[in-house]
Amino acid sequence: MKKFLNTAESFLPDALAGLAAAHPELRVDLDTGTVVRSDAPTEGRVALVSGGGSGHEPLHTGFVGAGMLDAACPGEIFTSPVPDQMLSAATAVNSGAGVLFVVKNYTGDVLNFEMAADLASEEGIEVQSVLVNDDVAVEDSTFTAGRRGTGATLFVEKIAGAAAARGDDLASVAEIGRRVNAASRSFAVALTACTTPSAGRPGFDLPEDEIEVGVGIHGEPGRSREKLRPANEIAADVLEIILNDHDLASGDEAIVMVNGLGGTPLSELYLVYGEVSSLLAKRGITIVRRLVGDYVTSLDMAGCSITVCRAEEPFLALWDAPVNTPALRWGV
Amino acid sequence: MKKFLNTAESFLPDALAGLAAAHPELRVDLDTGTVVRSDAPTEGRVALVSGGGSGHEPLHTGFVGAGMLDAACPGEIFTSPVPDQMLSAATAVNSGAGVLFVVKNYTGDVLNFEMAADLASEEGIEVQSVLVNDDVAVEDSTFTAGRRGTGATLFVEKIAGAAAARGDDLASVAEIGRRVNAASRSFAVALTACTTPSAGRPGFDLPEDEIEVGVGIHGEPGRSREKLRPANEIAADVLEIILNDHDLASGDEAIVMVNGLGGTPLSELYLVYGEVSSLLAKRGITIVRRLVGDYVTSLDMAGCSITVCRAEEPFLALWDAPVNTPALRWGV
Amino acid sequence: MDIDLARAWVRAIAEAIEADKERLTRLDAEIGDGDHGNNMDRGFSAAVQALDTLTPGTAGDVLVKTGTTLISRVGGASGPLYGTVFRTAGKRLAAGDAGVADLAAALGAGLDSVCKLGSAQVGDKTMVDALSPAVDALSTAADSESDLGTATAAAAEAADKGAQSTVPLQARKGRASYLGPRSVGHLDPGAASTALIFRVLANVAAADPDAPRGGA
Amino acid sequence: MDIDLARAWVRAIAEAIEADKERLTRLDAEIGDGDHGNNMDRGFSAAVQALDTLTPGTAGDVLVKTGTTLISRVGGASGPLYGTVFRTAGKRLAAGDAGVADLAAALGAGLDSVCKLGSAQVGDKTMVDALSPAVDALSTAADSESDLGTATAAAAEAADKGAQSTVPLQARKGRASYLGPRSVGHLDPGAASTALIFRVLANVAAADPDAPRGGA
Ligand SMILES: Nc1ncnc2c1ncn2[C@@H]1O[C@H](COP(=O)(O)OP(=O)(O)O)[C@@H](O)[C@H]1O
Ligand SMILES: Nc1ncnc2c1ncn2[C@@H]1O[C@H](COP(=O)(O)OP(=O)(O)O)[C@@H](O)[C@H]1O
Ligand SMILES: [Mg+2]
Ligand SMILES: [Mg+2]
Ligand SMILES: [Mg+2]
Ligand SMILES: [Mg+2]
Repeated sequence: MKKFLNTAESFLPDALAGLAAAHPELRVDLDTGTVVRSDAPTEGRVALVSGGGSGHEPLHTGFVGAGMLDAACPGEIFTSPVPDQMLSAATAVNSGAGVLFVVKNYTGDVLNFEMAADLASEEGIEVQSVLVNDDVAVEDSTFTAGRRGTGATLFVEKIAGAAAARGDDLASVAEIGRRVNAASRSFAVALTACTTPSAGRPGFDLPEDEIEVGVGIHGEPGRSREKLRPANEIAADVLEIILNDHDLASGDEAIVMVNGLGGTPLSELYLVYGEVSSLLAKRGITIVRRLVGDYVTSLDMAGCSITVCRAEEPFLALWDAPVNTPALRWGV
Repeated sequence: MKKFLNTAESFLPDALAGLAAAHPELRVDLDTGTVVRSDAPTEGRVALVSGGGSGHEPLHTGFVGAGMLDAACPGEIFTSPVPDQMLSAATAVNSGAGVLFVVKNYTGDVLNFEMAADLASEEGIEVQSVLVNDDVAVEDSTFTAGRRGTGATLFVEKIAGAAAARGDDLASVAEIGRRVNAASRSFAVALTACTTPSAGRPGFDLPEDEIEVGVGIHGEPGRSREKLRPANEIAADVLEIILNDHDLASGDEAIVMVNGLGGTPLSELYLVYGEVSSLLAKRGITIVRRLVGDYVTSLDMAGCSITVCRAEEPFLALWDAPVNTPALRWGV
Repeated sequence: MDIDLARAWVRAIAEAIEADKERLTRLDAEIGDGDHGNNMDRGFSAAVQALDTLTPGTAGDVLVKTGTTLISRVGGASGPLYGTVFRTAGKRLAAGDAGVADLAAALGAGLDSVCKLGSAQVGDKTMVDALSPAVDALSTAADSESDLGTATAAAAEAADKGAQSTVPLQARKGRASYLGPRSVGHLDPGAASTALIFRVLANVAAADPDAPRGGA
Repeated sequence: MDIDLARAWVRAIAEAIEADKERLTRLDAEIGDGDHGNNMDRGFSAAVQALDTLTPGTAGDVLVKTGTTLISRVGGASGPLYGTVFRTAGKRLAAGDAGVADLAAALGAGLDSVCKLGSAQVGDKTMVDALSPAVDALSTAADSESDLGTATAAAAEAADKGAQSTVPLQARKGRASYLGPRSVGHLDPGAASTALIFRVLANVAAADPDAPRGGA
């Protein structure tokens, strides 16, 4: 394993210490395992708390700041955080207007956030949750744990965060978060496996000419293994899968993200975005906003995910609203 | 080779087509090989043009926009652009106030930019150049091509760009660019080699327990090969090399960048930043601004570079000035 | 089961998991995200530490403390799930020195709570596939008035078989379910850790000097 | 050298480089950035295309066009450097059918210009290490009034030797100089491509039906 680290055990606290040093505008608390806006709680505003396993940076810690998250709870690498973290975060950010938990749909995240919500309620904090489950690689049936939350998490955090910032109440912020999730679909392809510091070797072996199709963001294998193909074919296949599951139609507008999984250069992501953009144009779908870069990663995995969100009213205005976080910043 | 691409030959135009699709605010011209602010030329303002081999994204194309570059000239992967590109760019952005070329010190870049400057002068465009040579891994002697330009390029482009934006004349903008370069030092370490689309395999083989120390950003091997060490030791060694060459003293302020080479996760970069930050603090040097992320990359290379720039008057104010580009945005 | 035995059990789990951490993680890498061994190790070593400063009134207190520690230290799916098993079982085991029937009832309550929390049932390829037959074996042993050593040996045997039974199954819960048919042919890591927990219980019960040699 | 021979030379360079592209790139990967083969290939295939639409007045025009095409299509260090060699040599070779002495003088001017542009001298481990002895060989051949075939064969031989002489050297110019002592033991890619260019010149000169069989 080749990584910049001191010991595998200290990887997470050391990385968080670096985050703290780099971002004086955040309160990084290693004891409670929380990253909080230093101006929290924001009076009269609903607060957003998210979190999940670490290893997906900048998600979630890089999205803490004005117009997005009030706090993030980084778990161990690829392991959802514990309820105590979310309780600490909720306590730190609640101004009385209530707290929205943005939860990616994984058994661990769901259970830990549920327990945290119970604890927070017991302490008199009003909590609602938005469950993000945008990954169409997983069938949403009683035969699975349900669709995973991946790229749409950023969309939910940005748009619901903007709703909170403009003063919407908890029910409305939760409602818009759920609508963003419902309007979003994602799918990911990996060229290589990722290596966690503790495992010290790649989660799976992938021959030089094969890709994992429908991978998650935790280094778990995908739903199938296929031959490496030209980028335009991969993009077409992925979009086909996404749009088969989406009711986007010609004339619709979309917010699109081509997201790197950590080990893929920006030039390749732009190349994929170019393909996505012309494929959508052929279907009469207009991309009105886009992100191209590493936002929801899997450590050093080479690969990318594509997320398509229908730009319903009032998503676009909230998307454009100011945001000032380490990893997403505009309008400020 | 595992990359998102259609063919190795079409990699660069395909990636630039994606850049064009993603950034309607840029004029991406595949024929002239230029990426230009769509509002260029900016009346009465000195224009900045940079460029170099591709494969270092977001450098330079991602830094085109208000407050930074007016145009970038992307060469083939790791190959400096040709004079015609810089001439086209200079013609497109010159408002009459002159054009500053920001040139990284590589034989190819220097020669091609020089030829372009000659051609531009012949066409009546006033041109000055700043040569960036911050990489202390290379000895600056008659026995080498001189120090390479790496991370400090971003610093020069940002700070000189801000000087141009506030209306400084060409000589002053060039002067501040040269001062930024003189105040900056960089050094890079690679954990893996990178793979160019045309070569199709890594530029060098590196055993599982070794690192290349003092690598450049073109996949060239480093000045030595050493055993993999804990991140705090690597950071200490790199800072030692940088500070031995720098006249930074206790009480000084610095702008610091911990830059990923393309294949290294953000969490590791933050971890390294944490080490750098405490090592500098021990020496009484205060980091007043910092960047942590992928800014000057080498395709998919795992590794990082550290750049330290003394925050002289008036660098800080110019650093903080608004910038609105795909890869660097604040104050807008 | 008395306080000492409960403590010994948790300590032995921590040791066994530490020793077997890599296997559990490897199993999880195959059909999950490769952290199960670390998760369990982090949780049980924290539980051992927490117990060091606890003065429990009953064996149940030991298990409750273990469960709450797992919940607040493990994260992931296994943290809340195992935490709930131990916490629920511990609450039920409030009595002084619990016999086989008490233990069977307590762990049965733990099983019920985890099935409810994770909406899993036998055959979904989870820890439940090992836990459920182990609880059944304890109940059967209680009915036939076996001693703790015999009962826990039977439970360990049943948990082991239950874990092995997950190999041919397609996962319907947890991360492995994302793989669909690709999850077939792999041992579920949670079922493997449950089998280990019961194997260790049988070991500490067998070594227990206070263990009643006759019926429960 | 007449127009046809000049054209044939450039075409033959393009073919030879395309065939040998991977070796040049590999040499460059060892002590540079692994693009030399592609750079040369891009440049010379563009030059062949450019010549297709050119009606040159002299052999020199062919070389000038080749040089300007290299400059505007190659980039990197080799683009301006080789471009300048060909452009300068071509300007000097303005006369109709150039003999060995003219060619030696033209390429000598090319050598001077590239040394000046890149501030390189023999021994710096660059293309100059192959170009310089090749020019010397041509001059010597001119002095002894050899024919073009003999002269270019000698030049090819000298360029080859010159290229080989770069192996034990430590680079003082270009990208390889960054490696310091690590550049020792490798053939310089630019010297290798120069050797190839002269090898090809000897081949086309030998095959040239118009070639004077006697002295230049
Ligand atoms: N819904 C569920 N009900 C019961 N057990 C479950 C459920 N989901 C997962 N598990 C168990 O948890 C184990 C995985 O634990 P672990 O790897 O620690 O957590 P995570 O999946 O969050 O990484 C699985 O092997 C399975 O036995
Ligand atoms: N200053 C110089 N003078 C003469 N030749 C040089 C100089 N610098 C580099 N070269 C030649 O250029 C070759 C490299 O060309 P190429 O790989 O195409 O360009 P780059 O180094 O820009 O990638 C070297 O092998 C060397 O022969
Ligand atoms: Mg996990
Ligand atoms: Mg090059
Ligand atoms: Mg797991
Ligand atoms: Mg090269």
